[in-house]
Amino acid sequence: MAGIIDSYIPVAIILVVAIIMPFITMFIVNVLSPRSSGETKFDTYESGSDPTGEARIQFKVEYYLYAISFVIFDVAVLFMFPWSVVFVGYDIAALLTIELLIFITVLLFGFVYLWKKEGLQWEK
Amino acid sequence: MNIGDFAFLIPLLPALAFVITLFFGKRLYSGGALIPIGAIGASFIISLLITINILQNPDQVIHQSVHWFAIFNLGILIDPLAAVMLTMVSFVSLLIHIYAIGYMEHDPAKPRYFAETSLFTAAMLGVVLSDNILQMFIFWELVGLCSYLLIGFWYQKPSAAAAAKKAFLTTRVGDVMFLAGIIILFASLFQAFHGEVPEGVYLLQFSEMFNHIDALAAMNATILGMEVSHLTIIALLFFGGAIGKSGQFPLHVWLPDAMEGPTTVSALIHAATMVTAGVYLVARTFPMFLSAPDALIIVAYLGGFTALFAATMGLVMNDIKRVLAYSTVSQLGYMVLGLGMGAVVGLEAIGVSMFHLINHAFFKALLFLCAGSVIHAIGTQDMRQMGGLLKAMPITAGTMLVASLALAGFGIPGTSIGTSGFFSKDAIIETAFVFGEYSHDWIPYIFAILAALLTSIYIFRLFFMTFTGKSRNNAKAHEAPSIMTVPLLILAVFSLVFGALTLKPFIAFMERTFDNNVISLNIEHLATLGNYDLVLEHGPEPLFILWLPVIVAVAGLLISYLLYYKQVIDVSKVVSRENPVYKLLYNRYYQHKIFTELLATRIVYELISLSADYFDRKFIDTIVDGIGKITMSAGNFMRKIQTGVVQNYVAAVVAGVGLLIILFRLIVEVI
Amino acid sequence: MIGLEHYLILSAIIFSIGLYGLMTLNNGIRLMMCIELMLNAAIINLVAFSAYSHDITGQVFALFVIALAAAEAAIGLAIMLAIYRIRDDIELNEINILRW
Amino acid sequence: MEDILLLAPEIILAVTALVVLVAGLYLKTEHKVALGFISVAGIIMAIALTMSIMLAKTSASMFYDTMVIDPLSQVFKLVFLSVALLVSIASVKYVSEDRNTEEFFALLLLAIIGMMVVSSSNDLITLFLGFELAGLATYALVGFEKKNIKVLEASMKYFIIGAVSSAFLLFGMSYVYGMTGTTNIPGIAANAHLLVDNPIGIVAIVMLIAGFGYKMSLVPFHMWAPDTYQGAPSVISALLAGASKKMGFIAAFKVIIVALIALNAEWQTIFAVLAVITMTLGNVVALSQDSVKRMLAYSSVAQAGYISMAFVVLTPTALAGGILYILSHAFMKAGAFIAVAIVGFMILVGNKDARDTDHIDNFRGLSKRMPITAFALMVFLLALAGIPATAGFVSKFVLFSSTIEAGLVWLAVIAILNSAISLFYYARVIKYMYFMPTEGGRITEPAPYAIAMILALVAVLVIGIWPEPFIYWASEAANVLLI
Repeated sequence: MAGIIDSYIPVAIILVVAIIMPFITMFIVNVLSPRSSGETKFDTYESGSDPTGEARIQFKVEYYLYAISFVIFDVAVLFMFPWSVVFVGYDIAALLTIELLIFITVLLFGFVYLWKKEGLQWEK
Repeated sequence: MNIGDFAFLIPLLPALAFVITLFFGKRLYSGGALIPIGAIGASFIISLLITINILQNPDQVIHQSVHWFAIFNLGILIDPLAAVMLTMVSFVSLLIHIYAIGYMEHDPAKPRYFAETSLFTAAMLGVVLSDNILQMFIFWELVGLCSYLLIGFWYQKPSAAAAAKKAFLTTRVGDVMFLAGIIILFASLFQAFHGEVPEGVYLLQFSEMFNHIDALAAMNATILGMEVSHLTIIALLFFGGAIGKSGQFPLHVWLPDAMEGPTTVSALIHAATMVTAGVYLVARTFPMFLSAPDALIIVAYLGGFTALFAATMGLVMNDIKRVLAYSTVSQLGYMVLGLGMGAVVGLEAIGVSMFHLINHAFFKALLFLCAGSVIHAIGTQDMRQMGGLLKAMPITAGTMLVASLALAGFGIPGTSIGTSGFFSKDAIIETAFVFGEYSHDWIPYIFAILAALLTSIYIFRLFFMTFTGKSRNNAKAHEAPSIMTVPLLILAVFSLVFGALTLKPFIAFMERTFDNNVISLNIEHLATLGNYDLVLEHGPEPLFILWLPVIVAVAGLLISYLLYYKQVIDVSKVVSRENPVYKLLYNRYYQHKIFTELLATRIVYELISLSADYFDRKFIDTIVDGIGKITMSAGNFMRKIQTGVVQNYVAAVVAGVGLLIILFRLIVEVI
Repeated sequence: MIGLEHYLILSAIIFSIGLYGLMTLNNGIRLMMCIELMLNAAIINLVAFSAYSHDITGQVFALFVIALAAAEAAIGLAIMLAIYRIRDDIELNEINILRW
Repeated sequence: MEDILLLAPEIILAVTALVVLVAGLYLKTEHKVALGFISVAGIIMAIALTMSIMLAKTSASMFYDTMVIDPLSQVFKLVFLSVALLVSIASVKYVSEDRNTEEFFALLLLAIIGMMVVSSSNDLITLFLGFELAGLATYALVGFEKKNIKVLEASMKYFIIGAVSSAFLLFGMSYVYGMTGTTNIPGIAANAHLLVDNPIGIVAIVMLIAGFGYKMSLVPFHMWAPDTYQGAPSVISALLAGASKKMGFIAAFKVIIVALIALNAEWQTIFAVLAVITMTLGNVVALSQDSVKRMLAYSSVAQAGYISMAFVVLTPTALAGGILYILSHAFMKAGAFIAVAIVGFMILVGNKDARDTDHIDNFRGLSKRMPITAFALMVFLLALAGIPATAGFVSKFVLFSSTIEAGLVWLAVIAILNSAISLFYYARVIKYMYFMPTEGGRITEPAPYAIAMILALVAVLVIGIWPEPFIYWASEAANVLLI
């Protein structure tokens, strides 16, 4: 039991440091930084052109498309995990290989479709 | 080759004619009218030959059956009952089709008309020759569908479309009852077989149904604390179907409105097809009624009441076709009453009732065709604008007189002189007398005799208003072309002589319907199941009773003659002195209105007719409409639940799950 | 010791949070997040049952559900995006042309 | 390996879907009509194979007992494939000018594969996967016209309620798995006593009913259905009402009747309540609709109520009646929606920017403008109302009479009364088509639409006139459910 707890000591130290660190840095910044006050102080950018619009900008729509495509393929790979677990233990390697190839082929079709439909192009 | 092998052609030929006329009618003479006429003519000839065959040898009825699906079959059963019906339907329909060539001459939609009437006839023939009740129901619905299309034939008129819908939906109420009856019958029979039906036995065949009446009679259900035989439930549900189709109270409301179609369609509906289907259904399943306690008594009362009620309504109508419509309802009431008399006279009731059905078909078709001829000539249906047509249209007037005499039942008792209506209607009235004599229940008889008086009054009122007096219309009336008058004359001959020729043999023939090589039943035994005491031999009725219907008919004629021909009470003069302009413009019109309001209403109408009319319009219609309106507004309210906001839908799902869990919990507790 | 019932309670709470959100929130993306919460609650159930009954089926099921959830999110996002392109917002409570 | 061949219909459809998808990339928009033909060919092959497997009465289980082939599965596969055939034929016209044709057909085929997997599944995992595959594909199909806000709204509602319901379903399944320790359906049936008297068991069953009830559109889980059916493209509404809804029934048959038969006393009562509420609400609300598609949607809700009576009665005849009803309803409803699609096409020919093409006013005088469509639609509506010589009558008759036979007269009476009400709103459309004047001229139906509609018409009439083989196979399928 003691061994397990011992092995977690480094983690505990990192945790403590991580919690303390932000406060320390904030304190140092507070002490070191110069201060001035004035109207321009509250502008988004003290120098340069006046900001227009809101600070909360929206992502480009393409970003979502990218994200969706990524998630789909990412999750599909998940199915290779059980496959690889089974692969070692049983003597049906040939069949399993064929099965995975079919799976990947189907995924490939999806990929080709996405590509050809210009789903991977950032600028259209 | 036996003629019976061609039986399947009887409904098939008109059905084929429907298809051909629908697609090629436009290019043919008179909208392809000749095709349905040929087809129905052929059906008529086959039916007639079969009828003659069966007449000669009533033991050999025609029965053919093929497997359909599961434990159902398709089949043809032509026994005396069906044979007579088939002949009548095809014959009357044939004449009406011929007449329609002239009547529909100027209508652009002739092909559609002839196609639909042909299908209508085919469906009715199908109803008649079905050997099982499911197939009968299928044709029954087809009849309803065709009536919907035909009543709404002139759909440019909103009233026609509304009438079509009313007819369809009102009869559907009856149809639903009929279907429920079939389903209960099927389930009960299935139970009687303990779920194991041998190969080749089709439960819903009439013969099979009748063979298991004993088993059905043994089954009881508890409704509102009362033990009711399954048989009574089934029989009354079947009767519900008949009420809808045959326009019995309170589902008669569609019939008068059904006048919105062409007059030939009205003739077809009222005489040959459709309305007779209900009476036929009861006659066909008569053994079930006979063995169901109380069923026949209810039938008798409802029929009698309808006969009287509709006759009072007929008195106040001014539309010529509406008078005839109420007359049909009233006469159908007689037929149903006749069937109900089976409680005492047994199978004779079928003979009496069917005899009236056949005779009624002749003279009612004639009445409608005459009315059509009149309408064709002067272009209105309002009797207040008719009059004095006797000279212009002698043939129509003559045949109409014959039909009216037949409807009112003129004849000399004890001889074979008399119109067809005399023999058949008086037979029903006499049976009602027998019923009263043996069961000491005189109400049906009183209903019947009062209705006979009113019948005579309203039909001669119609005759005098239409054909006598001065013309109240500018249209130049002319006699119809011969294509229209020939059917009138043929029908007139039948209306005159058919009754005298055939009463006794007809009744004997009808009784063979349930005693032949396919269906053979022990009627006394069935009657004991239904707790009816049959009186199989009843002697000649007292002379007074034999004469009473005729006396009543003559009295009706006299009353009408005095009021509408002689105008012994001319109220118009009173009116004219006060308002000369009115006199000038609406002389006759006003006279009749005043007459109705001042005199007649005081005596008869206000007491009976108008209250009946009021009852009909306000109460029955309100109930029928009201149910519709309530459901509609319920629908309007409930649709608002659907807010269109998806979050609310989620809430509904959650609420549903919550309620179901509570319900489930309760069930677990209870069990 | 953490037992099966703790997982079940956790998953029930997460499921309920998801449901609550679905009924009260308006933004389409948030609704989809709530749906993901509900699916994940079910996944917790599956895995917990699987672990405590030493039966691998539940985890296989969970694996499939994860993939399905991703696909569902993809389609949902696509629909929300299409709505956004037309309406410039995805306040779902304002989309009620189809009703009654 | 032989077993795999029993799944040949699914494999063919999957390959067709991929081929269509990739082929679409290399075709110009005007040549994409070919994709429709490829899909139709694939579906016809699948139908032939499914039928041959069914007629051989093969029974097999495969993939470690997660999939089974039996009459039940094959009958339902044929229902799905027939609807898919109708929809894809009609869609040849519907998507003819769209540049995303390949997506449409691929999604359609995938949806059908999902439904077929459900009907073959013998395990909660495969069942859920198939359920979701069909669901996901149809979400996208409903939102196919992505520039049309109505379509998107329909899709959004369908998606949200669908996702919530699948969460419910999955949650219920997780409890069932936890209580019985297996996801195999016969295995659950063997261990179902563990669910009895267990509060979690109750929650699980209700959640399962909610999950399936959403696809079956039982009240109160039906709320999405009218909106979605109304908003979706008509051909897709045909798919939803004809096939997707039926998938809910087969899934419920498998999970509730087969797996949870031990609790039948409880869920029979629940289904009795749901059936009555569903048919009554559906019919009553349908009375006051002006949009024909919405009216059909409510009618479809009501029909789901009738079919649910099979759960309550639970005799072999009743289940056969329910399955027959499912089959008939698939054709009647799909046919009716395709007819509405034709009317929509007609209105759009007259006015490119017309909205609410399914409004009842657009059906005025249809018998003059498009007699074939008017006649077919009339037959479909009469069949839905249960007029004899149509499929609707036969299936209603079998279902209702089995209900009375089982002693549930009150339920049958409610159902019969309901079917009487239903005629009012069907008759209204017929009245508009046949008894209302119109100014519009005559228009010829596009061939693909007409072919699909006439196929459905023939099916409705054949089942109505010669129901013998259909009843036989429905009973064979029902026998699988009650061993």
